[in-house]
Order: sequence, then structure tokens, then C-alpha cells
Amino acid sequence: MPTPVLAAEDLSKRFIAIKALDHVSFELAAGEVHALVGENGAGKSTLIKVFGGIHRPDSGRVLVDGAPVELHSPADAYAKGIAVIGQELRVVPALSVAENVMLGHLPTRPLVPGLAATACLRLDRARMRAAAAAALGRLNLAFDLDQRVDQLTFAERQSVAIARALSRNARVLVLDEPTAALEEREVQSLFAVIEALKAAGVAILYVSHRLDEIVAIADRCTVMRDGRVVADLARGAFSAAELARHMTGRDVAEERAGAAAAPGEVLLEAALGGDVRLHAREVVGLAGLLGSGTTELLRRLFGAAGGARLQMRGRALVTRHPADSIAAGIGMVPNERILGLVLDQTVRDNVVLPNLARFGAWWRMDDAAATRVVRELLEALDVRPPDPSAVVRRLSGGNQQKVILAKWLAARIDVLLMDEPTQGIDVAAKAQIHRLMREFAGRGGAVLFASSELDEIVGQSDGVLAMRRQAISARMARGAGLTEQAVRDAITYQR
Amino acid sequence: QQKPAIGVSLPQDDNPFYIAMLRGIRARAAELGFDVITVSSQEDKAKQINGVQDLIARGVKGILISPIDAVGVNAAYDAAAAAKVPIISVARASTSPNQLLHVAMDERQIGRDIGAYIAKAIGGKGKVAIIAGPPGSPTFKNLSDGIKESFAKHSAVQVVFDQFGALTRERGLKLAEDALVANPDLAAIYAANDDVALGASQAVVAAGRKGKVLVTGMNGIPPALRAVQDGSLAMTVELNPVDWGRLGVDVLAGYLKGEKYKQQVFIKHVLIDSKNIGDKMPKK
Amino acid sequence: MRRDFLVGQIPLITLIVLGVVIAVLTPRFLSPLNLSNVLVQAAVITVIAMGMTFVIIGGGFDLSVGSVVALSGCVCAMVMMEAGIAAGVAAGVAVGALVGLANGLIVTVLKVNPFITTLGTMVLVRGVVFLLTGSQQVPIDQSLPQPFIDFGIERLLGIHYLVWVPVALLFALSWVLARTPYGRSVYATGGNREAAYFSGIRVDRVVASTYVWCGALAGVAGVMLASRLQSGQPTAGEFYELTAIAAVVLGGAALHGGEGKLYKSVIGVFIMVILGNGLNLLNVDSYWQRVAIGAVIILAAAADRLRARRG
Amino acid sequence: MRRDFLVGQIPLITLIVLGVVIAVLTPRFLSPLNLSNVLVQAAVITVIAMGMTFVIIGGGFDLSVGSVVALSGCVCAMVMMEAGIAAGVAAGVAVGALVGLANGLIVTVLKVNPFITTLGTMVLVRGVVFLLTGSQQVPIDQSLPQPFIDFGIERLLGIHYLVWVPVALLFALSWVLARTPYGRSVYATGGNREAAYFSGIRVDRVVASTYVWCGALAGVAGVMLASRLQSGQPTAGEFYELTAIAAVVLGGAALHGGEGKLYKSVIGVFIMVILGNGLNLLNVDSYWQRVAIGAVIILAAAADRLRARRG
Ligand SMILES: Nc1ncnc2c1ncn2[C@@H]1O[C@H](COP(=O)(O)OP(=O)(O)OP(=O)(O)O)[C@@H](O)[C@H]1O
Ligand SMILES: Nc1ncnc2c1ncn2[C@@H]1O[C@H](COP(=O)(O)OP(=O)(O)OP(=O)(O)O)[C@@H](O)[C@H]1O
Ligand SMILES: [Mg+2]
Ligand SMILES: [Mg+2]
Repeated sequence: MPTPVLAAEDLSKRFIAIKALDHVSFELAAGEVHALVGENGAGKSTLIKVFGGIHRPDSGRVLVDGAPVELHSPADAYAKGIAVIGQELRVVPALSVAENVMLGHLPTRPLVPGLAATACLRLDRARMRAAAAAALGRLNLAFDLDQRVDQLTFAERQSVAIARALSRNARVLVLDEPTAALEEREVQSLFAVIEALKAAGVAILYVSHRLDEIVAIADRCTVMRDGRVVADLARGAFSAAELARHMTGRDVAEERAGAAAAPGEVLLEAALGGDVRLHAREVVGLAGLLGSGTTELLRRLFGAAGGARLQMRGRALVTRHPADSIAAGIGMVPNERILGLVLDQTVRDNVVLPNLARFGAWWRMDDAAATRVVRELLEALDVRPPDPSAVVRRLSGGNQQKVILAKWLAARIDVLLMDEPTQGIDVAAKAQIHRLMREFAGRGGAVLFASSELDEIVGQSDGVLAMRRQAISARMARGAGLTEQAVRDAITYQR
Repeated sequence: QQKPAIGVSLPQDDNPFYIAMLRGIRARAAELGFDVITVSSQEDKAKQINGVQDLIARGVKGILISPIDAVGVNAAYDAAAAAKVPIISVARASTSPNQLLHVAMDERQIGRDIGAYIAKAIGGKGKVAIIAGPPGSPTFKNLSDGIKESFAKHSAVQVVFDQFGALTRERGLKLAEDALVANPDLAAIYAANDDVALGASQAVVAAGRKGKVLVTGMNGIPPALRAVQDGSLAMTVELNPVDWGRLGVDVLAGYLKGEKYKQQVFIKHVLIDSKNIGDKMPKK
Repeated sequence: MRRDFLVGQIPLITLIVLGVVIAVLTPRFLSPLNLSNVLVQAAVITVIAMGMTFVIIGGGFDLSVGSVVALSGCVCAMVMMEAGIAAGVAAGVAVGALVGLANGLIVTVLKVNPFITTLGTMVLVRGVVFLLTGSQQVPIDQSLPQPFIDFGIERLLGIHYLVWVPVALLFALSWVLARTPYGRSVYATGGNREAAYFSGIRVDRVVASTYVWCGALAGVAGVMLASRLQSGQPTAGEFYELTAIAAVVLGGAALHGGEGKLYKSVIGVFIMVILGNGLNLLNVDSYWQRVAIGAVIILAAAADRLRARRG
Repeated sequence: MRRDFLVGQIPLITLIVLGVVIAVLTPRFLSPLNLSNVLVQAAVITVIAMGMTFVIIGGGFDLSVGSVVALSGCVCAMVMMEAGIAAGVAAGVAVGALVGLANGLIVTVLKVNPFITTLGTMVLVRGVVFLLTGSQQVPIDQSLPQPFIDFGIERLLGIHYLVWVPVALLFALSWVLARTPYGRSVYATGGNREAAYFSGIRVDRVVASTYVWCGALAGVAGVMLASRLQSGQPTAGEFYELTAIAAVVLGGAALHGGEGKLYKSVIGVFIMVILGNGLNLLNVDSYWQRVAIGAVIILAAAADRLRARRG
């Protein structure tokens, strides 16, 4: 077997009380797509950050082409040909698309022609734009290169970050959940790029919670659990169910929505680019391509982004602020976790936030009651650790997402709006969140959730609203007609 | 038909001393038929230069300036000379060759007088605290130097505390509090002006040392006069800024008419303590 | 856990070390008179720093407090001469709260940056003070009512009345921040404005309210200072804004908001006050005092940063 | 597009409106003498504001520039009396850069908050200036070399030498920020430090370098001011930091970093300078001047915020 391009030997890394990496060894060969899977908090991102020069391991070493290397910063990693695209969104809002793609290796040309020493004095804009366009083109994207990145949607910004890694022409490309916010079409483009890079001999380390993707593209798969490598499987030896079992140590049954319960009375009605009507005991999926307006629809229903006129239980209501909607019994899980959580506060403070009036009086909070309720919720949601006084920033992504859910379960709401609720969540947690959605509906509530994963839409919804160009293009009920292809047809248009 | 204007640039606009001086300037100018145009500088030299340039641009006939600093605003004098606008210093002075005249107080002499007063009042021996004015100001440096010159004649008078700072009552209070703690046997506090002195005398009263620690001020503002009357302030120096301002206008008007003056025209100063306070209290 | 706790108390440790060093250098430092002076010297700035803590926790910034101190002191004195002590005190605090409200509205409604907003009001309010008073102390020819002056001098249980004010406020306002829903919403808004908004907090109102607290407390400080200086002083309070912000940050609050505790800001104030007092007692040259104060500010902040790197 | 462009130029429009209003109220405003005064008055603070723009784009903050102006002016004058003009100028600029480097290292290595770091160096450096000079101007009894004094008075093509300095710097440094990879990395670091770091940019070095620029440019400003004041002045430069920061923000830079343009900061400086000049020409009472300046700062910033709400 040839020397692996990138290898880890016996890496350990500890964060105060948590062993994020526990004697991890790992090998990545040229021309291979190597998947890394594991539950939320298993240590995947930590391993990747060691490769990217962001974390220093406590012990163990990293080898490139068989030779041990010391990576002190991302710049060191790039110098060794390792390009990492991290899990968190990392773009510079005020810079242009082209600059963001080429950040860190902006092309130059001499200020004084022929005098190479003056190259640091002059940015080569033409080459920068060309290279950026090429990188984006590989993802089948054609953005306005001079547009500021903060004008783009979340998913579009995610694509810019991926293009940045591609622009590096690295020998090792590390992608930490690149598809979490992408929709089908972008995912397919990305896979095509990965295939091409692989053919060109690039080694690819790929982290995802979408196990079907792994099965589709990975040549090899390493499974992590609690900071340790628990399995290293070659293509053919893993199926989605198999991987899930390795990850969690048990079988994970992804339940699909059963026979639709008889929908109850209408809870919420609004006319926003079409009729939106949510019934009690109903889970409704909201499908749409990038930029189709799903996020805006959910936000307006929630009183943000300008608000909306709506009817709750037949009562007319104008929501101008989320506070209005919450008072009327509407909650929302936003599409970016940073919009849902005060990261430096405790779990309890976060859960209590939309429910400040519920615990105690205006002049005194009943912290004991809050702690009790929150602990119960954390246990019910299987948040690890189920500690109300843990600081949210230190939780893994999946656990953070559950804390956002807990905020609304603690509140007395009837309608739950969710924007990409399972983005970046591991299979087990995802199944749990799906179950919680249905339980919420089962108790008489209504759920409207947007997702870019069509199988999730089809699998979990009693009904589906499809959006196209800021308007509702179709309304589908559960039954024979509700297939992924039908939803795809309803949302697709030429952009 | 516009009246001829004179320009005025003073170092501060929030200090009662200069406010009174400006009052005198305005009153005398009105009597002589001049308009007065003022620019502010707030102890910022560049700002004072800018202000004088602005005055010249306004076409004033002459300028009364109290320069923040002896050299720092020379450019203002140069600008005036270049525009052939006479410029006369009032109170503070400049080293600029373009300074025509200085309507001055005799700072060093005043300092010597204060020093002699303190030395005499404490019986020629004892510990003294100095709460001086802002750093970099020649006036306050000259005053302190004059005081120390007097003290040098009394070997038993000892300066045990010497700090400078902003001319505010709060600063006087705080520094005096600390000076009194550091020196339980303090005999006197020299304060750079009346605001500082009033703060210092408050600290003396609060420490129960009224009558044992004497405090001196400077400028003779009304609250200080009252404090002299009730004994919490031993002495202040009356410079009568109103008269000073009037004198400045007179000198400038005289110069414009072609009269000749010596390089420095001094204003009188009077030490006010319990003996002569009766004459100085404003008549009700 | 114990290490964590210790590391969280670095400002307190800094304060104690500073106190011990000064006490060793000059035994007068611990004399009852001096300790009582230190408390009084700290009282006014403590009240301002508490208001600043509200603003900073909420993610803001207030440069106008120094001018507000002068305004409220002068307004208090003017009103007091006409309408009695109670009216004067109320007017002083109210005018501070009003400036705070103006700051809050400019920041939230006009969306002007807090730095520039409060820099503007700092300059503007100082102008108003001078206009109101002709930049002469208030009153000029008379005394303020004796009970008001006594308040600045007299003691209760051996401690100046002026010191009891911040003590009482510390307890009351710590409760507000730590125990009321409103207090939680201040922390949440400063910690992550968007997340607070999506949790139904009316973030603009919360932010504006922090400026009102800050203005009102600067108003209280102005009244206290008027009592201590036995007059309204139009030039009072210069540089208080920087001292107060420094104290809050030395106490461990983050300038980006969402963190901070009132008692820690008080510790920050005492670091600054004790340092100044100690240097005066030692009759350190004014020039060297500046060098020492600058260095200690940086070192104290650097020590506190160890906390962040404990990981 | 055209509307967007217009909205982006609100500071310029504010400046023009201000200029027109003043010109209508007093025709002297447009006299050649006055216009040349305005340029000279703006020159020093423009150089400081350019350095501040670097720091602010990089996500920082620098309160120490005023003290650095004093330090570099005094050091420049002292060295000049011993070793000639060139050495003096070099020393003045170098000492500014050194203070900037110290600020940069404290912020990046010790991770102390920029506000508190530069507040500390502001106080400390002022102390050092007083120690160096005994708080007396430099030199006391002599004059600085005549060519250096002439530089502060003479003109080239009808415009003061002092004005050519910021003109030249504006072009050179705008190139640095807009056209070099380094300049882009400053924007990237200020705009999203993490993203810049993960893109392989050595963000600490970039941040530290912005403080060095700021210090060095404050050094240049100090030398210019020494030439204009014909001496090194230990008390020079007070409040320059606030004026410079206000100018940068009025020019449309965001205090959280990542945005800003040098020419816009220059516009901000001119808003402040023309306002002061106009109020002087109109003989507005200095108390009212403060009120007007405070109000204009806030209004100009509020107008600029319209940009952000175009959406
Ligand atoms: N900077 C940090 N400080 C403290 N704990 C951390 C830090 N970064 C990660 N952890 C902890 O280390 C563990 C591993 O985290 P890591 O981010 O590697 O998980 P992951 O496998 O990438 O999870 P996910 O799928 O949710 O992204 C988690 O328990 C996490 O809470
Ligand atoms: N702040 C903004 N500035 C400019 N354009 C915006 C802004 N917010 C949204 N848009 C645009 O409005 C349209 C609708 O945005 P929205 O976020 O609702 O879409 P979406 O379908 O939910 O996208 P996604 O779910 O992929 O984030 C998009 O084309 C987006 O680019
Ligand atoms: Mg991860
Ligand atoms: Mg969406």
C-alpha cells in the first residue's frame, strides 16, 4: 500500500472535562474519498481542526507523506497542501465574492513590470476574478463576482466557502459537513467536483450526517464514537443502517410519518404568496430551492422580516415582532443556530429566554422552577450532558439544536415553525427530532418545517407546501401523489 | 455701516477668570465703539491658531489673545503679522517676535507674594502642599517657581506634596484629602486657583483641621471671597480680570491710534485675606 | 472547579495585591481616615460605573456620562435653590435619565453607532451645561441648603452617607440584573442580539433602557458630586467616561456585551481609585503617576485575560 | 445602482451641504485665505484619521494617538536640536511606530481589549512625554531649525507643504488598502477574523500591523504639528483620538471592522473642521458651538445610516 498523503498517529485532545480525541489513528490515501462519520460530538470536527492547524493535539502526531509535521496555523496546513473547509460558515461579509473565494492566496502581479519583488504591492484583479469564477464554475455556480457576500443567502455563502477550498488546488481537501445547507442540485454539483478531484489524485476527507451521501460517494469510511475510532470500513462494507449502528452502538430506526391522523381545527391561516393553512395535529413540509423564499415565509409568519397578517384560531392578528407571535402561540427554530442561541450563556438561560414571563414574576425569576423544567426537557430530548448549567457553546451541534427545540417545548405554543431543523444533526438525533416534531403535533400542535432534503420532506410530512419564486406553487397532501419526484417538479424552475 | 471689530482668542471658555475678562473686554469695546468677535480654543494650541486665522479671515482690526502657550501658538502671531493685523497678548504671553505688547500680570512676583504670605502665616516653619495647575502652562509654572523662591528663604518651610492637575474643585478636594492623610502635620496648602482652593479647603474642614491648615487661592472669584470671609480660605489673590480685559482693549485701541507702550503693561494684584476682605466683598 | 473560580476572581486578586503593596509602602494607607477617604472618592465613580455596566452588558457604550454628571449636578443645584432639596435631587436624576433616553433612542431608532452617538451628546450636553450656568458654579453667591451639604459630609454607622448610596444601589441593581426577567433580557440582548430577537425579546427597548439606566445613574452621581462639592460644577466629570469604562472592563466585562457583573465593576473602580490614592500618599511625581496608572491598567487587564486562556 | 451610489456618498453630501450653508451665511468662508486655512487646519488630524482608519478597518480601536502626537513632536524636536532635521523627523515617526507596535503586541499577544490597551498607553505615553520634557516645550530657549519651521509656513503651488503630506499619503495608502493583498487581508481580518484565520491569513500580524500604521501616522502628525507649532509641545494632541475616531465613523466606517475607506475618513475630518471653522467665522458663542458640533456629529452619522436601510 502506498504511503498515505495524510495520516494521524495516536492523536489525543482534551477540552477541560471532555476527551474530544482519544488515541485516534487515521489514514487518507491519494485519490480516495474517505468519509468520517459519528454522532454529534464524536470528535470529527476536532480531528479535522488538528489537520487544519487550528487545534494542537495534546499527544500523537500528524504525518504528511509519511513525514511528521507540526501544523501551527491554517497557513501551515495550506503550505502542506491541506485545505480545510470548516463546519461553521466562514466568509467575510464586506468583501466581494471573488475576494472571498480567493482569500488567503490572492494573486498578484508586479507593480513595476518585470520587477518581481514589487509583486506584493499589487493585487491582480483579473486573475483573481478568473480564478474565482473557475472555482465557482466547478460547482455550477455563476455568482456576480463583485457582489458583497453579505448580499447572499446562507446557502449561497456556504457555496462560496466551498469554492474557496477548491480554489486552493490542494492535494488534500477536507470538507466538514459541506452539504448541510445545500439543496439537491448543489449537492450533485459538489459530488461531480469530488469525483473529478478524486480522478485527479486529490485525497478527500468528507464529513457528513447524510449517510446516503456517504454510501454514494465514499471509498472508505471511518466511524468515530466518543473521541475514538470504532470502525474503519471499505466501500461495500457499509450501508446507511450499518453506519448508523456503528455510530450509535445500536440500531436506529428512522421512522416515517404514519398514516395521517385526522387533521384538527385550523390553527393558523395567512395569505403570504399563497394560502398558508396549518391544522392541529399536522406536520407540514415546506419545500423550495435556494432563494425560493422559504426562509422569508417562515420568518414573516413569526413576526420577523416585516411580519405578516394572519389568523390564529380564527382570531385576526398582525405580527410585527416575534414577541407578538410568541404571545399568540407561535414559535420558530431559525435556519442558523447562531440566530437561536446565546452561545455564551447556559442551557437554562437559553431555554428560559422566550419564556421569561413564565418562570416567576416581573421582579423575581423562579430559577429553581426553571432549572427543574429545563432538566426534565433535556432528559426528554436526550441532550448530552443533560445539565441546565452547561454553557451552550461547549455543546456539539446536534445538542445545540435540541436546546433550541427545548426553548419552544418549554413555551406554551401551538404552532412550531422550523427552518432546516435537522441541518447538521446526526442520524440518531435527527430521528429524535422527527419524533419530537410528531409528538408536538400529536399533542394538538401544528408544525411547519422547511427542508432542503426532499426525502425528509416526503418522509415526515402530512402535507407539503412547495415554493417557487417567492410564491407557493403547489399544495400536496400525504398519499400516493406525494413523492420526491412530485415535490421536485413543483419546486424546480430555471434560475 | 458696520462697526470696526476686534478679535479675541482666550485659552478657555469655561473658566470664570476668562469669562470675567471677556466681560471686561466686551464692556470696554462697546464704550469705544468696537464689535467683538471671539473664537474658542479649549486649551488646544492648534485650535487657537485656527481660531486666530479665522479672525484674520473675518477682517478684524486687531486681536487680543491670551496664548495657551509661550511658543506653541506662535504661528497665530505670524499669521496676524503677515496680514498686518496688530496682535496683543493679555494675561498669558508669547515669545513670538510678532507679539506687539503683553498686558500682563507679574506671575513670578505674585508667586513670591503668595509664598511670603504662607511662610509668614505659618510662622516660618512647617510642611506645605502644592496643588499646581495643568502641566505645560508657563503661568502656573511661574507661580510655583515664585512660591518656591520665597520658601527657599525659609529653610524650615518644607514642600512635602507637589502635584499638578486640572483646575477643578473636585481635583482640589481629592488631592488635599490625600495630602492630609500623607502628612498629618501639614501646615498649609497652596492651590493653583480658587476652584482648586475651595475643594482643598473643604477637605481641610472635613478632616477637622480648619484653622490648623491654611489654604490659599488665586483669582478672587465670589465664592472664594465668601470663603475668605468665613475663614475656610486664608487668602486669595485678586487680579480683577474684568479690569484686565478693559485694560487690554484700551491698550489695543491706543495702539491702533498710534500710541506708544512699553513691552509689558502690568495689571495690579492684591492679596485678599481676613484683614481686607471687608472692602472686597461685593456690595449687596 | 476551584481553579476556575480563582481565575474568575483575578480582578479581586489584583485589587488585593495592589492594596497590600501600597499598605506595605505606606502604613497611612490603612488609617481609618484614609480608608474612609478612599470610600468617598470611589462613591461617585462607582455609581457611574454601575450604569456603564448596564450599557456594556447590553452591548453598548456611553461616553456622555461625564457631561451628564456636570449637567445633573448643576440642574440639581439650580432647582434646589428655587424649589427645595427633594425637587433638586429629582430634577438632577431626571435630567440624567432624559439624556440617557435620548442616547437610547438615537442608538435604536436612528441606528447610529453608540460611540458616535454618545460622543455627540457628550459634547452637546457639555455645551448645554455651560449655557445654563454661564460656566460658573451654581449657586455663585449663596450656599446650597445645609441638609444637602451635610449629606456630603455626615456619616451613618461611621460611613459617609455618600458611600451608602452605591452600597444600596449595588444590592438593588444586582438583583435587577441577576434575578428579574428584565435583567436576563439585558444579558441575552448583549450576548446575541439576533438570538434574543428571535426569542421574542424587544431588543431595541432593552438596549434603550440600558442607556436610560446609565443616564439616570450618572444623574445620581451628579447629585452626589454636587453634594460633595457643595455646588454644581459645570466642569465636573471630565474623563469620567474613560475611567468608568476602564473600571467595567478591568472588572471583567466584555466590551462586545453579554457579560459583566456589577460587583466586579465595583472592584474595577477600586483598582483605579486605590492606585491613585496610593500614588498620592507616596507623593509619587505626577508624571510617574501617569506611567504607573497606564501600566497597571494594561497589566490588570492582561492578568484578567488569563481567564480566557485557561483552556 | 445610481441611488445606491448616491446613498453611499452621504458623508460627502453632508459635507457639501454644510459647506454651502456656511458659504451662504458668511461669504468670507470661500475666501482663498480661509480655504487655505481650512486645509492647513485639517492636515494634521487627517493624517491621524488615516492611521485610525487602518486600525478600525482591522477591527481595532486606538485611543493613544493624541499622546503619541505629543510624544513624537517632542522627540522629533529634541533629536532635531542634536542631530539635525532628518534625524528628528525619523525619530518622531519611529517613536510613533514603536508605540503602535507595543499596542499591537499587547492586543494580539496578551489579548487585552484594544480599548483598554490604548487607554493604558494613552495615559502612560503622556506620562513619558512629561518626564522627557519636564512638561516644558522643546526647545525652551532656542528655535527649531529654520527649514523645519518654514515647512510649517511655506507653500508649494499655492498650497501649504503641510497639506501636501496628507495628499500624498492619501494616494499611497489608498493603494495599499485597495490594491495590495496586504490591504485586502486587513479588510478580511476586520470583517471576519475567524474566516481570515481559516483562510491562512496571519491575523495577529495583520492586526498588529494596523496599530503600527496608526502609531507611525500619528508620529507623522506629531512631526507636522511640531513644525506648525514651531516646537515640541508636551500637552499637544489631547482629544485628538476622539476627533479622529469620530471622523472615521462619520466617513462611514463600521467600528466593528471590515469597512471603511481613507478618502471617506478624510471627508469625515473635513466635516468636523469646516464645522469648527464656520462656527468661528460666524462668531458663534463657544457654548453654542459645542451644542452645534454635538448635534451635527449625531445628525451626520444618522444621515449616513440611511445607507444601511436602503433595503
Ligand atoms: N473549543 C472547545 N472547547 C470545549 N469543548 C469543545 C471545544 N470544541 C469541541 N469541544 C467538545 O469536544 C467534543 C467533540 O466535538 P466536535 O466538534 O469534534 O464534534 P463533531 O463530531 O464534529 O460533532 P458535530 O457532528 O455536532 O459537528 C464535543 O463534546 C464538544 O462539545
Ligand atoms: N438581507 C438581504 N439582503 C438582500 N437580499 C436578501 C436578503 N435576505 C434575503 N434576500 C434575498 O431574498 C430572497 C429570499 O430569501 P430567503 O432567505 O427567504 O430564501 P430561502 O429560499 O429561504 O433561501 P435558503 O433557505 O436557501 O436560505 C433570496 O433571493 C435572497 O437572496
Ligand atoms: Mg463537527
Ligand atoms: Mg430556506
